[in-house]
Parts: sequence; structure tokens; C-alpha cells
Amino acid sequence: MNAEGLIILLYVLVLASYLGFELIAKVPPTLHTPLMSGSNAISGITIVGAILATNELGYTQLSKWLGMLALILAAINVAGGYAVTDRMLKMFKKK
Amino acid sequence: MNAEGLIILLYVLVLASYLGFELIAKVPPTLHTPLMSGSNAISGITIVGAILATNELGYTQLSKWLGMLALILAAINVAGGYAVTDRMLKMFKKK
Amino acid sequence: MKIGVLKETKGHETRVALTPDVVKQVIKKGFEVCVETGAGDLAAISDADFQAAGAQVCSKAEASQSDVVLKVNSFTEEEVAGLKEGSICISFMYAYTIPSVIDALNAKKISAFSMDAVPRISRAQKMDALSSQANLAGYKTVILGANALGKIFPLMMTAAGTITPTRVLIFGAGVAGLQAVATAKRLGAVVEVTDVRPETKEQVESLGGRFLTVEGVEGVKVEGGYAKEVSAEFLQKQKELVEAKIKDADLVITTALVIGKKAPVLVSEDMVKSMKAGSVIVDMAVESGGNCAVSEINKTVVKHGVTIIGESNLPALLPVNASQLYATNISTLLFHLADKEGFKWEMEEEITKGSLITHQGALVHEFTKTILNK
Amino acid sequence: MKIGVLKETKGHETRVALTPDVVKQVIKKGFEVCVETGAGDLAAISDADFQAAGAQVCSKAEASQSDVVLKVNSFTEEEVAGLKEGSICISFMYAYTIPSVIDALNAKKISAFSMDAVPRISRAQKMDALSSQANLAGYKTVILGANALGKIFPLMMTAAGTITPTRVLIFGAGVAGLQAVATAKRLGAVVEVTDVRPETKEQVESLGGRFLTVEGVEGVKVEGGYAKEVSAEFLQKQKELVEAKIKDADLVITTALVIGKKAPVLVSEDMVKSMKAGSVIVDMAVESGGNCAVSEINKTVVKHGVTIIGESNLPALLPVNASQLYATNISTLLFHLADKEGFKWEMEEEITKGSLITHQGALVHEFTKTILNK
Amino acid sequence: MNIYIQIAYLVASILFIAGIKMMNKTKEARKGNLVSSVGMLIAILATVVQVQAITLVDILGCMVVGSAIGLYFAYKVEMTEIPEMVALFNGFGGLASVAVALSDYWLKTQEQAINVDAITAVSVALSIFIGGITFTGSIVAYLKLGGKISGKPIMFGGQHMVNLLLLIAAIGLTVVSIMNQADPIFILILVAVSLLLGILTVIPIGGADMPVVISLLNSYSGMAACTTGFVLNNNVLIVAGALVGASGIILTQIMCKAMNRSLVNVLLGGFGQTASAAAADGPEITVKEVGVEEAAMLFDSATSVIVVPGYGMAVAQAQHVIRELSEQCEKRNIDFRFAIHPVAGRMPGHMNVLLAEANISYDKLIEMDDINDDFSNTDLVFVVGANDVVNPAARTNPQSPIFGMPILNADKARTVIVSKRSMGKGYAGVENELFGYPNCLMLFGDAKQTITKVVNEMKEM
Amino acid sequence: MNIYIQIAYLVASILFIAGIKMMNKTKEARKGNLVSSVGMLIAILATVVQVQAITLVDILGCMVVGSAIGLYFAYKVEMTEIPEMVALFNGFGGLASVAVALSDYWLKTQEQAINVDAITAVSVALSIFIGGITFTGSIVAYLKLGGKISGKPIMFGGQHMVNLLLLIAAIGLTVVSIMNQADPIFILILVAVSLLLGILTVIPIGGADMPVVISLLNSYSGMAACTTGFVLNNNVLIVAGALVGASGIILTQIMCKAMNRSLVNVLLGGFGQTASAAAADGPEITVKEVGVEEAAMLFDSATSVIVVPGYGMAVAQAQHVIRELSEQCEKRNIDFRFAIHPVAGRMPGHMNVLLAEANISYDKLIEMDDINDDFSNTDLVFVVGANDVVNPAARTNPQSPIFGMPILNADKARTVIVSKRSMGKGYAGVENELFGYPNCLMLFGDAKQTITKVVNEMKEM
Ligand SMILES: NC(=O)c1ccc[n+]([C@@H]2O[C@H](COP(=O)([O-])OP(=O)(O)OC[C@H]3O[C@@H](n4cnc5c(N)ncnc54)[C@H](OP(=O)(O)O)[C@@H]3O)[C@@H](O)[C@H]2O)c1
Ligand SMILES: NC(=O)c1ccc[n+]([C@@H]2O[C@H](COP(=O)([O-])OP(=O)(O)OC[C@H]3O[C@@H](n4cnc5c(N)ncnc54)[C@H](OP(=O)(O)O)[C@@H]3O)[C@@H](O)[C@H]2O)c1
Ligand SMILES: NC(=O)c1ccc[n+]([C@@H]2O[C@H](COP(=O)([O-])OP(=O)(O)OC[C@H]3O[C@@H](n4cnc5c(N)ncnc54)[C@H](O)[C@@H]3O)[C@@H](O)[C@H]2O)c1
Ligand SMILES: NC(=O)c1ccc[n+]([C@@H]2O[C@H](COP(=O)([O-])OP(=O)(O)OC[C@H]3O[C@@H](n4cnc5c(N)ncnc54)[C@H](O)[C@@H]3O)[C@@H](O)[C@H]2O)c1
Repeated sequence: MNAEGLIILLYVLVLASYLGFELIAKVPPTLHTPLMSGSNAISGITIVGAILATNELGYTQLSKWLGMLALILAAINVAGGYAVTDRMLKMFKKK
Repeated sequence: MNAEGLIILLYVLVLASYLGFELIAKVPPTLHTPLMSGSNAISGITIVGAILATNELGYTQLSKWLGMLALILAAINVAGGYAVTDRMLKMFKKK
Repeated sequence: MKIGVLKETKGHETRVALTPDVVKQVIKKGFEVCVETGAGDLAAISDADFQAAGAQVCSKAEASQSDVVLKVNSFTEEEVAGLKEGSICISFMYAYTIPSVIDALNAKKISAFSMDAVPRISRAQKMDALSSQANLAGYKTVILGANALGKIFPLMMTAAGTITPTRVLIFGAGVAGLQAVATAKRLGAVVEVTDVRPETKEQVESLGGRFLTVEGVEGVKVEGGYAKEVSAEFLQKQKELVEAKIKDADLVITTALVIGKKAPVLVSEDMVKSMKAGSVIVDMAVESGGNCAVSEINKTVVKHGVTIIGESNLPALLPVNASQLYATNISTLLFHLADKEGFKWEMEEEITKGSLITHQGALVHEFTKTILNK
Repeated sequence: MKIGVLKETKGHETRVALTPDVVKQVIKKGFEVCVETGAGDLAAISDADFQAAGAQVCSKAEASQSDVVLKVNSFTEEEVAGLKEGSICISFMYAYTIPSVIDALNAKKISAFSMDAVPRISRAQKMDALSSQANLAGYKTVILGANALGKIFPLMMTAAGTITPTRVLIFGAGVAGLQAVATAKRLGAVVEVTDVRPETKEQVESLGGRFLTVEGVEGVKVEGGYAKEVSAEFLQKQKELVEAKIKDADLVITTALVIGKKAPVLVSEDMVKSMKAGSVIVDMAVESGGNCAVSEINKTVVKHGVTIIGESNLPALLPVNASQLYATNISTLLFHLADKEGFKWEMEEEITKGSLITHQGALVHEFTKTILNK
Repeated sequence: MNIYIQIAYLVASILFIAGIKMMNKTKEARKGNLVSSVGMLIAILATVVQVQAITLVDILGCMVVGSAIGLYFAYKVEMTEIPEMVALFNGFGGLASVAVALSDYWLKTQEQAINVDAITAVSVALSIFIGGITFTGSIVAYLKLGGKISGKPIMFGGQHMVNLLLLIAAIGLTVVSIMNQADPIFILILVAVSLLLGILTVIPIGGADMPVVISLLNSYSGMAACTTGFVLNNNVLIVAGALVGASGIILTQIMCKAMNRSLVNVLLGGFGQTASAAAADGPEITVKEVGVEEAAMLFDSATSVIVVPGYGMAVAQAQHVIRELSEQCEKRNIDFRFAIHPVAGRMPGHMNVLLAEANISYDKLIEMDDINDDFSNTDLVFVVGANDVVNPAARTNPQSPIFGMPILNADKARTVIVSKRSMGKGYAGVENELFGYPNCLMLFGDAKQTITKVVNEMKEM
Repeated sequence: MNIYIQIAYLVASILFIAGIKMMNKTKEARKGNLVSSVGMLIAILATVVQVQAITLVDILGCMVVGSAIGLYFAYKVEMTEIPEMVALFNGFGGLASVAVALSDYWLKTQEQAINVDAITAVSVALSIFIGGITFTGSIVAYLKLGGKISGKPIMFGGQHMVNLLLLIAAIGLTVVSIMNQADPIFILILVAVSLLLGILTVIPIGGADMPVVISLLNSYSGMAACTTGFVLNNNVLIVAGALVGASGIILTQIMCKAMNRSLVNVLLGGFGQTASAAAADGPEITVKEVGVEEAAMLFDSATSVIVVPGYGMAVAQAQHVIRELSEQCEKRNIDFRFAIHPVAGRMPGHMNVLLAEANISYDKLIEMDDINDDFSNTDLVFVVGANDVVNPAARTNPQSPIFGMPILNADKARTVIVSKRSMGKGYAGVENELFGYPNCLMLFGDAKQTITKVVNEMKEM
């Protein structure tokens, strides 16, 4: 990656981080846990990387195996994360 | 500009816009006018473009003249904007 | 000019026309003041207090011989006899009730101003003794009722059980009625009010009282703040409404007066019978015939298990404040009519015209003339 | 078991030991109730009301012959004579003040419970007639004062001048004192309070009153909610503080009692002299000797221009509520001590022990014994 | 591009964000403005170092001239003229965007005769379009606010239709200009169309709505800067422009809400008339309305407040919320008292009863005679549902039925806010000319409800 | 990369942002989760379409296996075990980041034997470091929460020193590994160091602090994903990762504040013991505190509220602000009543006087006997400065001086909030075990002040 490319990624990083800060500033305490869980599911976005890493030929190579491991783990994180968050939030529904 | 470049700029645009929304959501009414004036000064960032546009040789060419016009106007916007905002905000200081 | 203040002679009266504070103001304006000995005794004002304020304390005869003589209650014929010919006197008069005194005044060419006749216009509010005294009366009527009642006003949840709040039903939301609402409400009662004037609803509610609205009937004409004409249908509906409510009331206060007329009977004997044993009625209109059919003037009677208080002179039960306010009212009128040089006699001026009863040997007051058919 | 209710015989008494509502509850528990004719008259309860509730209405003699006889005031010797041998009676007794009655009770082996001796523990609060009656007395004392005072309580800014609020000074912030604070405050007065127990400061302030804090002196020992020992220095400082304040007071209310002792004199004659003409003192402790040096029992006297009310039986002025609460208190005690089968006689149980005065021909109450040196 | 320059731009962007964030809080606002101006300085420096030495003089010259003009006006204007000034500056910003985009486009398509790619071309067109609207729109707003042209809405039939047609024309011109980059006529017409559209969207709007319009135009100028960023492929322009564009929209929406209008109305242009609360009859009194936020601000910045309660307070049962107001003021060490007129309300002592109920200390209630001289030294008088007792006609108009009645000199205070529901009359049934005085602001609505809102605003400050 | 794929990634990023924003509000939270999951789906689809047909099977296979496991656990766990589950998932996410970074690095440096540039190499190292800490840290948190290892802090001397050394080692290893990309040993040691560090930073932390730790580790896993984005030069990873990283930090800070700890402590690790509000003497009662925001939320979500006022309300003079609370509740159609205990306060009718002063309607005041059966059907009981009158010892403990006194059955309600200043006792001087009940939350502070804050929170909701 060249410096030019890094800079623009840094822009994205800075803006997204700032946005992350701003978004959470006023969340009510009841939602702390669901929010944590929900954003944990989002952090499973690594799955995108895992897919790309698995996109390898040749099972003999470590990078492939690592990719598959990553993919399984990330899939657990994503699927489980969203599902468990949803379960939690279902409970908040007004009787 | 190619599509790749556009996309990354769009990322920046989207994130910055979102951030703009979030930042303002809770501003007290007293600050509406100063905020408007202050962000107006920021919009004078066009001055960067104006400098680049003035960075031309040959006064015979329209682009140069336009650049200089832009530069003067943008400078008015920036200097005047910040100064007037500051004046306004000075008044908020408690006696 | 010399101002005389007489001691009141009417039974039960405790007020005095001027108080030391006001005497000081009167003297500051250049008048001389002379107060009959003992005039303030019942209002907790000693002769010494008056002297300290700059007044002379003198005999009745001497005070009567002043240029202007002030009193709370109207002058009696004997008192008029003591006055100087051509002098001026000011007091409550209710002139239409005392034709013989008027004749006496005219005989001596005395100019008499009546406090109750001061027109109730905005700029005369400071002279409005009717309001100032009615206001105190409104407070006192609740205190009297509370004192006579065998239960307490507020809701109270105690270890020995819950005491339900006293229900107070008030007839008439004039000055006195409104103050009664306020006072009863402060003490914690549940207050209901009935009146013929529709605008009183808002006023009552502004004090936390409930207004008994007569639904679906019109027929009340209001003129100058007074109900001029009330349709029979309205009165009937109102009566039905009240009959339902009075059964639950612990304390009933009636304040409905119609100036120059006998007070309307609002609480019939049947209604009294329908009330709970131990409840209390305070009839503020008892002097003009009473709003309650069975009230007796200046007496507290128990009828059908209901205590009925017919105190005719409520402000006299608050002599300190009542004198203070009356003194301000009467002195303000005096300052309006005269300065130390003498009276201005602006006969067309609204307040002068409204309050002057007799002048130069004649009855000049229109309203009194109408009532007395003179 | 049959419960008898006697008509009170003490002068000024208006209360009755049971009310129809409570009679219903007593009957529901399986007791029989028999009420002397006219017992409720002064509390606005007719014999018919009692009958409607299920009680028999009978003669004094018959009611006296019940298994348990209830009253408000202590039984007189004659009344004891009418009781059944070995029966049980409950009422206020203040046993240490009536040795002869105790002898009479013992002679007939009557077990007597005294309402004023019920221990003031949490679970006995529903039987605490001292509190329930003191509470009403606290309210009534303010109403009495307000009624006697020649001015109104609240601040009022009117066209005829401003009426300053009445200043009320209250001695003692027990149950009655606190209720007096609350009532005076609601009516709009400025209320100041003095007490020896430091914790009352917070309580007074919680009701909007101002507490006169004696600065820089300790010396009050509190035991079980009662001030046990007060240092002389404290009392001296308190007196100085109060002397300064009483001059401005319009209404003074004294509520300081010390059980089993003569009430402390808190308002000396000099203090009364220093007060404004027209002010009022209500002495709630007048029955135990009075907190005011010049108060007279059951009389309203005017001394040094100050009206001093010495009403000994304030709850009797609120017969409806006072009877209602007392009836709850006494019936709760009854249900605690007995069921329809008879009394449980758990002699070591705190409430039984605390309130039982005589039993099986002997004085068994410790405190009474100490005072009477028996 | 040099990496350090890029980093400088990134830093500038961060400073803009931080600056705007700080401007959210009264205490930090001024520092926020400073922070954002430092960001601007960094951005400018980072740009200037890139330029050729030979054009540096031109650039510095233009900047000095522009800054001088800007600073001159910024410090010269009266405080009351600031809104106009902001509008004017904003217009210049918009025009600058037009000029930059046009300059770049002209350079490439005309002078260097190369074909630019579609993305750049569209960006140029957008820059011109938005910048043009911003420029003329702001100028019109400037003129209206300054009273140089009438503040009244100027309307004609088919206005919306004309605007729509111009919009379509602008789109068409963009497409055509991209097709024929060699021919500059289309882009020049686009400039003209945008300028016209700017005028047309703002003239139908009344003077009272101008603040909203300026806020919106401010947002536009941010968007123009943003599109210029796309033209020049420059991140800091995109970030700063997008920030301003987005925050401006939100701010506009907030302001609209405060004025009870919808943003859609504003975006469509021609969102019409000022609400004018005319008196029912009698001599017309023109009043100035005030919103709850502004009222809250006035309280916040006062050092002394006198409340004049009247019958309306009783009707609204506003006494409790007034106590809350007093607590808010006392928190700010504002001297807060009540002036009690002897006949306020409908019975003697009416106000006393209610204020005592709300637990307001007796010390705070001052009689008319004792407080009447203090009004002239008071920053703010808050008249709550009182009318007759503050009617100056009692002093001045011998014809008035209340002539001769002593009144509270509320009109003598620096500012008067009157809380009442309408232009309804009081007990005496007479018009109150106080409401039309220059120092008097009307806060319409039920007293309890409006004061609750004011208190809430104050709590958030 | 295909432009459509890029746009899909952009859309996914926007959906993540929108989702998180929606999760700020109770009402929209569930929809927010859905929105963000749609974003995830889009991102996955956009990635899957890029892959070679031949590896598709592997990929789908792995995804199906992973998803199945994830869903199985998500639906199987008890509600009470959710925090552990989140920790576990989070750990997997961290490990996935490690694996992805390592995979890419291995592919390039070992299998393809090319030298990667410094930026990528540093990103890989960061990814491994943060991901590794996240993994083992989460696993430890999982075990502690699940009770599989002791929840007690495990501490040993020089812990901080060891952590610091490991950190330095990690930096050194990063540098060395970049220098010697051909030798994989350094990067593998880095993996080991990170895993170890993860364990060491979390074991000294007590079980009660685990929620904060999980939140922090969640933030770390976002950062790991973000650095992976740098490795793969992929925007959606950067945006999503940065969002989670930043929001996680803020969330952690908020949670710390709610628990009265500083974030610095947390970041340093070993931030020790639970604060326990122990009773002064007598049997220790462990209570749960609640903050004003959460209290406000509880009111907001209740359908029926009973207020139990006591002497503390009188002392605090909180009656007026309680009326405001009632207004807020009534606005939301919440059934709002007062349960008046006959001896609440210090004189008969004490509460009545004060509530009447605050203009609370008599209808709302319910006697003990009439309301005692309703508590069990009540969502929320708010005990304001009452103590003895709600002390269950009166029912259960014959030794207690208040035994036999009838009390309000506040403890029977679904939730009880108690507003008082401290664990101070009431008039009777006895401990109140209600405060330690599982359905009871303590809102410490002067009643007037705290309730004012609660009301303000509610106004903003
Ligand atoms: N105090 C006494 O003893 C007494 C007795 C009788 C008569 N008066 C007379 O009453 C008058 C008293 O003067 P004042 O200034 O107190 O009252 P006022 O002149 O009667 O004016 C009251 C004002 O309150 C406004 N209002 C009513 N409801 C409102 C609400 N819910 N929220 C906000 N505003 C509300 C009304 O305007 P909108 O309709 O526009 O809201 C009205 O103009 C004097 O003229 C006095 O002479 C007094
Ligand atoms: N009603 C009567 O007639 C009467 C008469 C005498 C005695 N009593 C007795 O008094 C008791 C009444 O019970 P209760 O529940 O009302 O009161 P309580 O049991 O005395 O408890 C009052 C509580 O209020 C809290 N508190 C004090 N100031 C506060 C403030 N500013 N803000 C918030 N909380 C505050 C105190 O806790 P913190 O210190 O932790 O804040 C205290 O625990 C009963 O035991 C009753 O028997 C009643
Ligand atoms: N200066 C002023 O502006 C001023 C001052 C004081 C009073 N006022 C006005 O004067 C008027 C009368 O005041 P007042 O206190 O002398 O009243 P009042 O004593 O004459 O009458 C008392 C009330 O009784 C009511 N009433 C009459 N017949 C009734 C019936 N059958 N049933 C029920 N209620 C009945 C009346 O409507 C009135 O409200 C009011 O409008 C008052 O506002 C004006
Ligand atoms: N069940 C309960 O828990 C319960 C019920 C009711 C009362 N109490 C307590 O009983 C106590 C006494 O109540 P009470 O109403 O019977 O009081 P009381 O009638 O015995 O005395 C009235 C007040 O006078 C005060 N006093 C005494 N000497 C004084 C002096 N020289 N100057 C000023 N004040 C003086 C006392 O401190 C007391 O506050 C209080 O602590 C009260 O809280 C407890």
C-alpha cells in the first residue's frame, strides 16, 4: 500500500471512529448490553476478510487453513451475535 | 477521476455528512446563529480550491481571473466569517 | 381642615375608621386629626398609639365638631345631631336603608359621602371598602365554619384511620366567595362553588375550587360585573344541582348579595333538613335577609342538627386588618375629594358623584333616590 | 362477650368511645355491643345510627353491666360502682392522677386498661390514642387561635394595602406541635418553633416551619423519643431566644408536656406583657398546669392585652373525627387483648403489660406505682 | 501529492469536526470557533506551500485583500446587523465555489482543450449550480434583512412552475455541457440559470423566515464546497463541505421546528408568510413574537428578573412552573423577584395565595410601591397573564377606563416578555399598547405550557 | 475491484452506522439490529460473488458450519448466560481477525515469498496483537462469568511489570518481523505473546467488573477488524471496525462511570474489586444501585407506578418535583398513584399535608389497606425517603422492634426503586432488608435532587 492510499484510509478511519463516538454518547443504560452485543456482531465483519482468505486453492497451505478457521469463527460471531442480540431486544418490547 | 477514486471519496462524503448530522443534533438554540456563522466560515474551505485555481500563470486567461475572484471572495468568507462568529460568541461570556 | 374620628357605637363593632399609620399620612397632607377617646380600643389600638401618630385624642362632642367626621358604620340620628352644621361626614351608609338619617343630615346641610357607594371603577379600587371588607369576611367565614365544625378540613391518613376531607359548598363567587374558596382550599377542604355569573367558573378554578356548572341553560345577563337578570329556568336547574350536592357538604357558606335588594334565598329549610347532622352553614348575607331560610341575624342556631351561623358583621371579627384596610380606603377617598384647603366639589367627577349622598340640604344620590322613590 | 359503651359525663366532653363504623367491626368479630342512649349525641351520632350499625341502645345501668365497658375519659367512682364485679374497663385514665378510682376498681376486682398507657411502639401505633387525639388537638389549636385573632394569617397584597402574615410561635414539636405547624403554615402564617429535642428541627423544617436553634449549647438527652434531661444552660439560652421572638408573635401555641409531671412554664407573665396588644396564646398544656404562667383552665382570659385560651379538652371540639379515631384506637386494643371467647391475659406481652393498670384487685402498672409511691 | 500536505489536510479536517462539536456547548463555543479557524489556517498553509513561487504574490495579494475586507466588515457591523453579514459572507463563499469550479473547468476544457471525465464534469456542474443558488439567494436574503428591499414576500403566479422548469433546464444543461465540452456556452448558461434560481427561491420568503433561509443557504454553500472537492479530488474540501452541508441541514430543521414550519416547505421555496398576530379590533398593535428558546436565552443572559403575575397565571395554574423558573434563575445567580400588583387577579390577595401554594418565599414578593422604581434597572420583566395591571394607558390615556389606576412600570424595563394566549384583553376590556412597545416581546400560548418549555430549554443550557 | 462491489460495501457501511444509531433508542433497537445484520449480509454477498467458483464450496461450507454453531448457541443459552455468550462470540471474532491477518501474511511472505510493505506489515502485526488479546481475554471473561473459573480477581506480584514487558516484546517482535519477513517465527511468537497478554490483563479483574471488560474487548475486536481492513485495503472493514472500536470505548467509559471507576484503570488492567455499598453494621446487605438515567428508563417503560413517600420526602421537600414526575408519567399514560402509609413521616397526615401543598389530587392518594393488594400487579414502586413503612421485617422478624406494624407491600412489586441518601436507617433504627432484595434498586442521593434529574431525563426521552 502506498502513502496516498493510506491517507485516504486514515480519513475513513478517523471519520468512522468519530462517528462511533458520537453515536453512542447518549445511549440509555438498559441498552448497554444489547448494544455491546450488537456491535460485537458488527465486528464480525472480519468475515469479509476471512472469505477472501479462504478464497485460496490448495488445502496444503497454512493460509488456506487459517482462512477457513477464520471463516468459521467469524461466522459464529456474526450469526450468533446477531441472533443473541435480537433475543435480548425482543424482551424489551412493551407488554 | 476513476470509479475507484470516486468510491473512496464517497466514503469520506458519507461519513462526514453523517458526522455533521450527529454533531448538531443537540445544539442549544442560543448557539444556532453562532453555529451557523461558524460553519459558514468553514464552508470557506473553498479557499483551498481558489488558491489552487489562482496557481496559474498568464493573466490573460479566464481561469486565472476566476481563481483570483474566487480567492478574494473565499478570503472574505473565511476571515469575515470567523471574526464575526467570534464577536458573537464573545457576547455570551457572562458579565 | 380638621378631621374627626368617632368611636363606633353599633353593637359588635370593633373597627375604627382611621389607624395610627393612616393618621400619620393624613397629618402629612396638612390635615388635623382628632380621635374620640377609646375609638381604637377594640381594634387593639390605644389612645396613646393615636397620640404617638400625631392625632389629638378628645371627647365625642369635640370630635363630632370637626370639619370632616369619619366613621365605619353609618351615622345615627343622635350622632348627626352632634355634627357641625354644613360639615362633611364619610362612612358606610347604605343610604337607601336609613331615610330618617338622610333627613337629619339634610336638615343640618351636612354633605355625606358613603363608602359603599364609591363606584367600582379601576381607579377607585383603593377606595373600595366593600371589596376590602368582603375579602376579610370571606376569610373569616371559613375560620368561623372550621371552628364550629366537629371535624378537620384536610384529608389525613393516620394510623387510626383515614379522615376524609371536609366538603365545603360555597354560594356566590364574588370577592368574599373567592377568598372563602382560597382559604378553605388552603386548609385542605374539597371546595365546590355555585354562582350565576358564568365567568366565575374560571375564577373559581384558578383557586383550585370546583365549579358547579349548570349545563345547557343560558339566561344570565351580566352588566358591570353584576348579574342583572337570571332566568327562572337557570335558577331551577341550579337549585336541583345544589340540592344534590348539599347533602354531602360539611360546611356551607353563602355569600350571594344583590345590592339594594333582599338577598336571594338559596338554602331552603328542606335543604337544611337534607344535610348531615353536625354540618355547619355560615350565612354571610344574613344582614340583608339571609341566603339561608332559617338563619338568624347575629345568632348561631342549631336547626335540624345543622349549626347555622348568622354573623352580620364578619369584618368586625378581624378588627386589626379590617380597620387598617378601611382606613386606607376612607383616607384615599378623602384625599381624592379634598386637600387641606378644603373640598373640591367636582360634582360631575365620577367618584364624587357616585359617593355623595346628601349635599346642601338635599338627597343628591341617584340610586338612593330611585330606591327610596324620592 | 358484651361490650358496653357509656355516655361521657365529664363537662365539655363531646366524644364517644365507639362510632357506628367501628361498632360494625366489633360485632363482626363476634362481640355484642350495647351503647348508652344519647352517648353519641354530641358527636352527631344518633341512637338510631348505633342501632343501624347493630348495637343495642340501652340505659346507663345496663351498659355498665357489660363484660367490657369502654369510655373516653376515665371512669369516676360512681361509674365504677355501676360496673360488674370482675369485669373489664378501658378508657383514658392517667391513672397516677386518680388514686381513689384505682381503689374503687380494685375493690370490685375490675381489670382496667388505660389508653394513655399503651406503649408507643411501632406495632401499637394503631392503638395510640394519645397521638390520634394530640394530632387533632394540634389542628384545632390553630383554628382556635385563628378565630380569636383580630387579623388574618396569610400575606395579602391588596388595593387597600398589604396585610403582613401572622407570625405564629409554637412551643414543642411533638405530634400536636407538628400538626399545628402544618396547619398554621397552610393557612399562610410564618411559623417559628422551639423545642428541646434537636431532631425536631428537621421535622419542623420538613413542614415549612422555622426552627429556633439554640446555638452552641448541648445538654439535651433524648430517650425513647422523649427529652429526658435538659441542662439548665440550654433552658436559659432557649428562654433568651424565645423572649426576643415572642415580642413579634401574633399567635403563640404551647404544646410542651412532660408525662406524669406538671407541664414546664415556658411563657412567663413578663413574656406575656412583652407581647403586642391583640395577640393570642393558646395553651395546650393547661390541664397539666399550663405552659403559660397566666393561663386558666377552660377559660379564655385577656391579660395585658393578650387573649389567653386555656381549653383543656381540644379533641372534644372535633367530636366527629376525635371519636372516629379514638374508636379505632380502643377497638384495636380490644381486638389485641381479646377475642369473642374472652381476654387472653398474656401478662408478659408488651402492650398488655404496658396498658393494664389494675387486675384482680391490685394495682399492677409499674409507672403508676412509682408515681403514686405504691 | 505530498504526504505531509495530505496529513495536514487530515489534521485540518479533524480540527473542523472538533470545532463544530465544541460549538455545541455554550462554554466551549468560542474555543470551538478558534479550533476550527486553526484548522482553516493549516489547510491554507498546506495549500499555499504547494503553489508555484511565481503565483504566490497573486495569491497572497488576493488573500490579503479578501481578508481585509472580511475583517473590516466583521468588526464594523452593528451587532444587530450580524445576520445580514453572515448572509453576505455566505453568498461570497457560494460564488467562490462557482468561480473555482468554473476556473478548473475552463482551464481544462477551454484553455487546455482536454475532455474531462464525467465524474469531474458532473461535479463542476453541481458546484456551479449549488454555488450559484447560494450566491444570489444569500444576496437577496442580505438585502431583505438589511431592509434594502422590502421584507415582504414577493410572489407571482406559477412561481413553483418556473422554479421547476429552471431546475429541469439546469439538469439538461449539465448533460449537454458534458457532451459538448468544447463549447462553453452551456456551462455559462448554467451559471445564469443557477443565479436566477437563487433569486427566485428566496424572494417569496418573508423577512421573518430569513434566519432559516440563511441556515439553509449555508448548508448549500457547504455542499458547493464539497462538490468542488470532487472537482479537485481534495479530501479536506469534501470533509469540511460535507460537515457544513449536513450540519446546516440539521440546523435548518431544528430552526424550522422551533418556528413550526416544515423543512419540505423551506426546500420547495416560497414558504411564505410571517405569522402576524394582529389585535382583534381597536387600533392595530403590531407586536413582536418571541419563541421559547429565545425567551430562555433572555432569561439566561439577564442579571435581574421581575415576574409580574396576573389573572392569567391563576387561570393557567402556572405558579408551580414559575417556581421552577425561579429555581433555574437562582441557579444562575439571577436576581429573581415578583412584583405583586394590589389588584392582580380577581380577588384581593389572589396572587399571594397561589404563589404561597407554590412555596415561593414571602421575601420574594414585593409590593407595587416598593418595586416600581426598580423596573428601570431591571434587565427582564416577565409578565405572566397580567394585562390591565401593566397597561401604560392607566398613566397616559385619560379616556381609558383604567386611567388613574396605579400600575406596575413593567414597560420601563430593558426587555419585557409577556406570556399570554392571544391578544385577548384583560378584565377592563381595553387594549394594551405595552404589547407593541419596542422593548416588549410576546410569548403566546398557555402560560403553564409555554413556561414549562422555557424551563426545559434553560435546563439544557 | 468491481465498482458495484464497492458500492455494496459502502451501503453496508451506511447500514452499520444506521443500525448502531437505531440501537440507541429502546423502541428502535431491535430494528437497528436487523438493519445492521442486513448490512452484514450485503457485505458478505458482495464478497462471496468475488470468489473463485472452485473455493465457493469451502467458503459456503465454513459459513454454514460457523453460522449453525453460532445460531445454536444463540438460541440455546439461558437468558442469564447471555453475557458469557457475548464474550465467547467476541473472542471468536478476535481470533478470526488474527487468523485472517496471519493467513494473508503467510500467503504473501511464506507461500508467495514476497516482501510486503511496511504499512501492511504493521497492520498485520496490530491485527494479530489486538485480535490475540481479544481472543484470550474474552475466553477468560467467558470462563469467569460462567463460573467455570473463580470470579475472584487472581493477582500476583509484578503483574503490571509483566504486562509492560510483554507489550514491549510485542513491539520489538513487530519490528523484527518486518525486517525478517522470510522467517515466520517472530510473527508466531507475537501471536503467543498476544494470547498471553490477553489472559494476563483479564485474570486480575473481578467477576462484577466483567461487563466492562467485555465491552472493552468488544471495542478491541472492532479495532482488530479495522486493522485487518488495512491489511486487505478494504473500506468496509475499516468503517465497521472503527465504528465498533470507537463506540465500544465510549460504551466502556459510560459503563465505568455508572460503576464509578475510571477508564484508565480498566485500560491498565487489574482494576480490581467491586465497590460494595455495605451497610454500616448489622447483617451486611448487598444492594444494587441504579443511576438516574436507568431510573428514568424504568419509569418510561412501566405501565403502573406507585409512589411510597416517607419522611425523607418531607426532609428533602421533594413533593413538588414528585408532582412533576407524576406529570411526566401521566403524559405517557402510566397509571400513577401514591400509597400513603398511616405513619409515614413524623406526624399523622404528614404526607397528606405535603402532597396537598404540591397540588396532588386527593384521588391519587390511596390508603394502605386499599392499595396493599395492588403492589403485586405493579410494575414499579418508587419509595421516596421511606424506610420503616416498607420494611418487610415487620412481617417476618418477630425480634424486630417494628414487628407487627402493618407495612406497605412494596417488595411485592416487579421492581422497586428506593430514593434515599445512604444506607441510613429510619425512625425505628433498624436495617431494611428490602434494599437487598433482587427486585430492589437503590437510587442514592437527596430525593429532591435525584428526582429532579430523573424528571429531566424523562423529559428528554
Ligand atoms: N384583584 C381584585 O380584587 C380584582 C377584583 C375584580 C377585578 N379586578 C380587575 O382584574 C384585573 C386584574 O388585572 P390582571 O393584569 O391580573 O389580569 P387581566 O388584566 O384580567 O389580564 C389577564 C390576562 O391573562 C391572560 N390569560 C388568561 N388565561 C391565560 C392563560 N391560561 N395563560 C396565559 N395567559 C392567560 C389573558 O390574555 P389572553 O386571553 O390573551 O391569554 C388576559 O389578558 C384588573 O383590571 C383589576 O381591576 C381585580
Ligand atoms: N407518622 C407519625 O405519626 C409518626 C410519628 C412518630 C414516629 N413515626 C415513625 O416514623 C417512621 C416513619 O417511616 P418512614 O418510612 O416515613 O420514614 P423513616 O423510616 O424514618 O425513614 C426515612 C428515610 O428517609 C431517608 N431520608 C432522609 N432525608 C432524606 C433526603 N433528603 N432524601 C432522601 N431520603 C432521605 C432516610 O434515609 P437516609 O438517611 O439514607 O437518606 C430514612 O431512612 C415510622 O417508623 C413511624 O413509626 C411516625
Ligand atoms: N374594582 C373592581 O374592578 C372590582 C372590585 C371588586 C369587585 N368587583 C366585581 O364586583 C362584582 C361583585 O363582587 P362582590 O363581591 O361585591 O359580589 P356580591 O357580594 O355582590 O355578590 C356575591 C356573588 O354572589 C353571586 N350570586 C348572586 N345571586 C346568586 C345566586 N342566586 N346563586 C349563586 N350566586 C349568586 C354573584 O354573582 C356574586 O358573584 C364582581 O364581578 C367583582 O369582580 C370589581
Ligand atoms: N409510635 C411512635 O413511634 C410514636 C407515635 C407518636 C409519638 N411518638 C413520639 O413521641 C414523642 C413525644 O410526642 P408527643 O406529641 O406525645 O409529645 P409531648 O406531648 O409529650 O411533648 C410535646 C413536645 O414538647 C417538647 N418539650 C418538652 N419540654 C420542652 C421545653 N422546655 N421547651 C420546648 N419544648 C419542650 C417535647 O420535646 C415534645 O416535642 C415524639 O418523639 C414523637 O415522635 C412516637
